[in-house]
Amino acid sequence: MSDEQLEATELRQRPQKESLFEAPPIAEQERMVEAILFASAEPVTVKDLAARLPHGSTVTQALVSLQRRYEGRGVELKKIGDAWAIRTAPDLGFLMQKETVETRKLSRAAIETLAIVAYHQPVTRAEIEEIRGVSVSRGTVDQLLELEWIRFGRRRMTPGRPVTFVVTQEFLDHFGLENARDLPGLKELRAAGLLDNRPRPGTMPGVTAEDEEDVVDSDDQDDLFED
Amino acid sequence: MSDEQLEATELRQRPQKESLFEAPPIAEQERMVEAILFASAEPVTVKDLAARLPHGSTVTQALVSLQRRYEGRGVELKKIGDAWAIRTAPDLGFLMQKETVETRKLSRAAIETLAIVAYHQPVTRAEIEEIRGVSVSRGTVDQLLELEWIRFGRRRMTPGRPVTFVVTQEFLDHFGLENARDLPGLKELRAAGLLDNRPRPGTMPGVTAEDEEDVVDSDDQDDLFED
Amino acid sequence: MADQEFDLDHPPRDDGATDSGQSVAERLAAEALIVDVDGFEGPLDLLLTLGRTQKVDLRKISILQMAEQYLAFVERAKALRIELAADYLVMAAWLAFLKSRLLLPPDPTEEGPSGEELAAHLAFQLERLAAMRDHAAKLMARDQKGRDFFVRGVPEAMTRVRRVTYTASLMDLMQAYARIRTKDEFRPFVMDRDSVFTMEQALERMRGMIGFSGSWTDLVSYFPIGWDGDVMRKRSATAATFAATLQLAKEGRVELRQGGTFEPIQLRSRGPRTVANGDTTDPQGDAE
Repeated sequence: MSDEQLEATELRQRPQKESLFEAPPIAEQERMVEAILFASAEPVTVKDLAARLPHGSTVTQALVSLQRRYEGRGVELKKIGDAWAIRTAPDLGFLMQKETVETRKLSRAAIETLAIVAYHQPVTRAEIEEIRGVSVSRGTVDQLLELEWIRFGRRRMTPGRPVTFVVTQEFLDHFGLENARDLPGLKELRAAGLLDNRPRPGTMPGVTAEDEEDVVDSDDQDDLFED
Repeated sequence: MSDEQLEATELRQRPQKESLFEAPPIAEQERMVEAILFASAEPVTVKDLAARLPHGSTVTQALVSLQRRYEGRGVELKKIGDAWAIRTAPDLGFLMQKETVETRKLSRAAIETLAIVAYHQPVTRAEIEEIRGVSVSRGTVDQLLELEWIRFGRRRMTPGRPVTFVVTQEFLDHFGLENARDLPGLKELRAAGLLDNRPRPGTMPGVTAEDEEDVVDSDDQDDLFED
Repeated sequence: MADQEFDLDHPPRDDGATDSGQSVAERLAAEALIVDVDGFEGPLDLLLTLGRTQKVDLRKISILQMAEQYLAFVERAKALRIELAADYLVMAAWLAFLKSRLLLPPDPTEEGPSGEELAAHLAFQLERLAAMRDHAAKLMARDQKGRDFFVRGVPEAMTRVRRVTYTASLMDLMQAYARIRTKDEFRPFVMDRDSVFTMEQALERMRGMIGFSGSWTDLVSYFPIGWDGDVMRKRSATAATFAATLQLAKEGRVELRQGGTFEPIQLRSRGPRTVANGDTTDPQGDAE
């Protein structure tokens, strides 16, 4: 069962317990979702939408219907993680010089670190350093944290319990990704074994932290990247 | 040369390169207008739109068509002066507010202060403090004023001309009283068994005079309770 | 193994110009790298650049050739007295070790990974770094918010109307008032007993008095002062005092008598007579 189906089920079940009043007709729900999403610069989660709409509303249905309505228009309805947002169609970016925000130019180190977090998440600082072959400066991580493109994930259950980094919803939103599985070339990288955390030969299997990490890591990654 | 001038120049120059091509079809112009209005922080004038759209575009026509498209939707295309903007449909404004109602019990200090005002009005802050035996914080009085349960009464014609506090109509409504005089006196409270007479730690139970009320009671109180 | 092939394909040129057997090309390459040593993000980055000069798929890269290039680079840097960061030197040492492993026939007594394994891992690291760089570029080439697509220009801030309603009931109010007004005279809750004289009080009073009355005395005379006027008070005093005398009679300390129904009840001390247990007392039927 996909997330969407699950959500739909949940939402269908709500009226039975909660609604004293009829939910508004679906067309009206769609208007409401439209108004809320237009008003917000940030993606709005399905849960939030449901909370703001009258009880018994079928948010997912309204979203799907709204998304269809905006197909091919100047703005589009985009799914970002478990949230939704209206964004201008990317092909019209050329009209928007006025709106373009001057973004701080990211250093090569920051861009690489970001990519490593995105493709390898959850990933520890040591792993990032292992991949890049240099130590990661505090500033680089700080910059990405500040941009809200990465955040701390769960600690790794290995000696030292290092923190991990994962990408955020803001990251997905910024790069127009529905979720981390949609990262360009992710499948190919996996297939080529380039996302493996391969220990350097000569390190004793089962003894080093790296090895343990390997086990946990693959689990976590499965969670993230596999349906 | 300002950015805008630059842009305008570019746009003027573009037709020379681009006039080989027809202006985009009206549907495409509509998309462009839609995206610009969506992303713009301020209403955009027709002139501005025309400057940003490809040469030969019929902005007004695109606007009319877009306005019709948004008719009855969750957002609408509105003319503000000579500029245009997308705004939430007025009937859905309620969705933009999230009202959380929190019910809190009034603090002990506040309820005691309120009670003193109610029983002794008009009463000065110094008097309240004397009766309570502790100083009354500014916050407590402010809170009661904000709740519109007490208000300033006339100044006392005594040295320093202190302000007095009295209870409000709002107070009477809230507590279901016609008049502050309807408040039962101490004896009545006791007779009705409403007195929570559990001894507080450190206070010795003992037989004391019953009539202390009269001793402290000011003339004001008499005013209140004796008609 | 690619490295072996490399050796066969590209035997060191015999130009005699170098003592380390490196080719002119390698030396030039090393010198070119020196110029830009600051441009590299560490040894792995440099190795990747060296690997790329081979113009082959990274998977087919000759690690040995690369190691030699790297070592030439470090040598050159030393000759030019350029300070290299420690990790460049660590990598150089490691590559020298790797090179020897790759060139020498494997020693079966030696533990640890083979040269090929080490080389393969280095190749993996390089390929992975290259892949991450490619994909970082792909990521940055995506449509980006604020550059290619845009958010709502006038987000309507969701006004969070937080309404706090304070509740207080009339009861709260009255209790609060009562609390303040009675806070210095708290006592256990009792019925208002202004007009109640308790048996305990009567008993206490009488115990102090009976010792002095050897003759028959009217019960009424034992009433506390001020308790014989008001009806309520008198009733209470009578009941309490009478009950107290019964108790005293039971204890054998007084005798009671009554002339007839509704006649005054009289009592007198039994003096220092033996105080017996309660059960030895006479039935006081006459008092009833």
